Amino acid sequence: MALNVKLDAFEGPFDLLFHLIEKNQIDIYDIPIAELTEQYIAYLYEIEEKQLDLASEFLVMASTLLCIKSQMLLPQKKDNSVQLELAASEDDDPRGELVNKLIEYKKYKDIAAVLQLKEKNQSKVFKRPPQDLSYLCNNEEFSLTGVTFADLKSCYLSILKKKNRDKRIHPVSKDPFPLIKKVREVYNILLTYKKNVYFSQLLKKTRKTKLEIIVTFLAILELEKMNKILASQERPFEDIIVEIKGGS
Amino acid sequence: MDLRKLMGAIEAILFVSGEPVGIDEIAKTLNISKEVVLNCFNIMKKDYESDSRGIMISMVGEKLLLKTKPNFFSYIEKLFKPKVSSQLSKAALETLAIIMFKQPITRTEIEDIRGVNVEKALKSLQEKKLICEKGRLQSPGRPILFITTDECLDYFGLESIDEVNFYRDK
Amino acid sequence: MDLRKLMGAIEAILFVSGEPVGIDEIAKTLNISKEVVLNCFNIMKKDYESDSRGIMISMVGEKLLLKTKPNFFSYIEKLFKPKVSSQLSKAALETLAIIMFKQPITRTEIEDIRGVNVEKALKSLQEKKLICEKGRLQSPGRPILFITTDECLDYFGLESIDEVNFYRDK
Repeated sequence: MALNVKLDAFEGPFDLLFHLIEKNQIDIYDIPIAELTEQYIAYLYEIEEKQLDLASEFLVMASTLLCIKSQMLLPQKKDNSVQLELAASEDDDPRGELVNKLIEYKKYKDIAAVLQLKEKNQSKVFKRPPQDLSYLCNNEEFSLTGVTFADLKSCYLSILKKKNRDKRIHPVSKDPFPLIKKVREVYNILLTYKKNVYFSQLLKKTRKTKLEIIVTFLAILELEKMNKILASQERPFEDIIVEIKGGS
Repeated sequence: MDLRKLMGAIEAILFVSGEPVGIDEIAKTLNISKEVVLNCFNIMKKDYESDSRGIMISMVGEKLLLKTKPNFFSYIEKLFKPKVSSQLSKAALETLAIIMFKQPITRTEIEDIRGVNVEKALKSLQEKKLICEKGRLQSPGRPILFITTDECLDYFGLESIDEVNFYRDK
Repeated sequence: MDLRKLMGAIEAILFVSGEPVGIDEIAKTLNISKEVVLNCFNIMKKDYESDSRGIMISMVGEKLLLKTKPNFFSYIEKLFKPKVSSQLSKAALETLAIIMFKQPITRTEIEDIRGVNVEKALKSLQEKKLICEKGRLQSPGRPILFITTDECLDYFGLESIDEVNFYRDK
């Protein structure tokens, strides 16, 4: 038995079985299971000796073959009626399931061969690059009629989503409110007011996000630490009064 | 408009597009029925057979497109040195064959037929846009269902999936 | 190779190339003289005159190219204009969305997010005064930074850019 074919050449246990079946010119509907099993396992041994990674699927098939082989060696359950026995022996052939699977697999193996041929033919034909048709429309000819801010936002989110899916990485969004920027901003506000300012006033300009509120608070702590302002509170949970140092 | 002019219009449209154009779109544009488009297609197909033509018309799915004839491949290769896309692996081809005829199908069902893990093959087919996900099976685990794309027919130059059966039975 | 086959080869070559192809290049590829190429060209020109042909061959300088016949322009416009226009609108909308939420932003950054060239989209958005240039990034090449205009904010009913940030984080 010449077994000098590499396992890589086979697409799986079914493929290997087919190779053996074809090589030995076996009738697929009457597989000599003992012989086939022996050859199959001998094949796996050889592969193992070459220390190739043996895919578990090949081992599963080996055990299936052994199982069928042992089932065939066992005496069949005898029925009273001879007719029944005959009918049953057809249906209960332990090889039945394997044969069906092999035939099913063979069907797609053949289709794959047709596809491969078609693919090869197609590699020799060429399409034409689509013509640039942008001249059909003027550049300004796009319409935002009916587009709302919500549409714009969902458009943005879907682009981000698509990008993440394509690249499978998460974008690291830059900090929208860098503390140092906020510190300057708060200090400038205090400079312009030149008097006591409530913390809530610092937030009043527009609706703020939670993050911005926190950053504004951190800016106050930072300015306090820098000895630029004085912050006080009459009672816990009262609004914080911020006063610029050296101001009037 | 007579048939000959319609054929001219179809050729012009397909030439501009490069990509396959739906028969329904052509019919609508030319204000004719899909049957008339098909009629033109059949005559054009014959006309293009002439040796003096370097291109041919073909149908993929419900779309038409123009392509070069394969026998001029060597000249095109010589002049343009086109990047020939890598061929699909045997594993990918077998997996695709199963999806073509059993779609929509889950990964487990494919693995059951092929007897091996098909994760890699599925991934490469998806990357090449030959298959796509199409919902989930309403069963435990709700596994993803796979189908072939329109591009798949185009990739193999098939009019329809049935065409493969035709060749297989030969 | 007889003249008819040479004509087929020339058609195939010109079809694949989107651009005009030099007569000398064709001659070299087909292993024939420039005179024979010109001979083919003259016969082809006649052949293409048939009503059933939608394309024609023409010579520009020392080059040949295929193009659609002008009398089919109306169909091409009818079929492709809506597509081009919707592509354009989509590109403009996506580009504007990115600028809105990521401003100030450079063209390269936008292209990185959208994955395609945005030059045209930026131009048309600028023409519509929805975006404008706002300084340059202090990095190699000093790329231009784009922001949305007040008119743009106004169009979407926004009072200030802070409002955009407010919605973005929600």
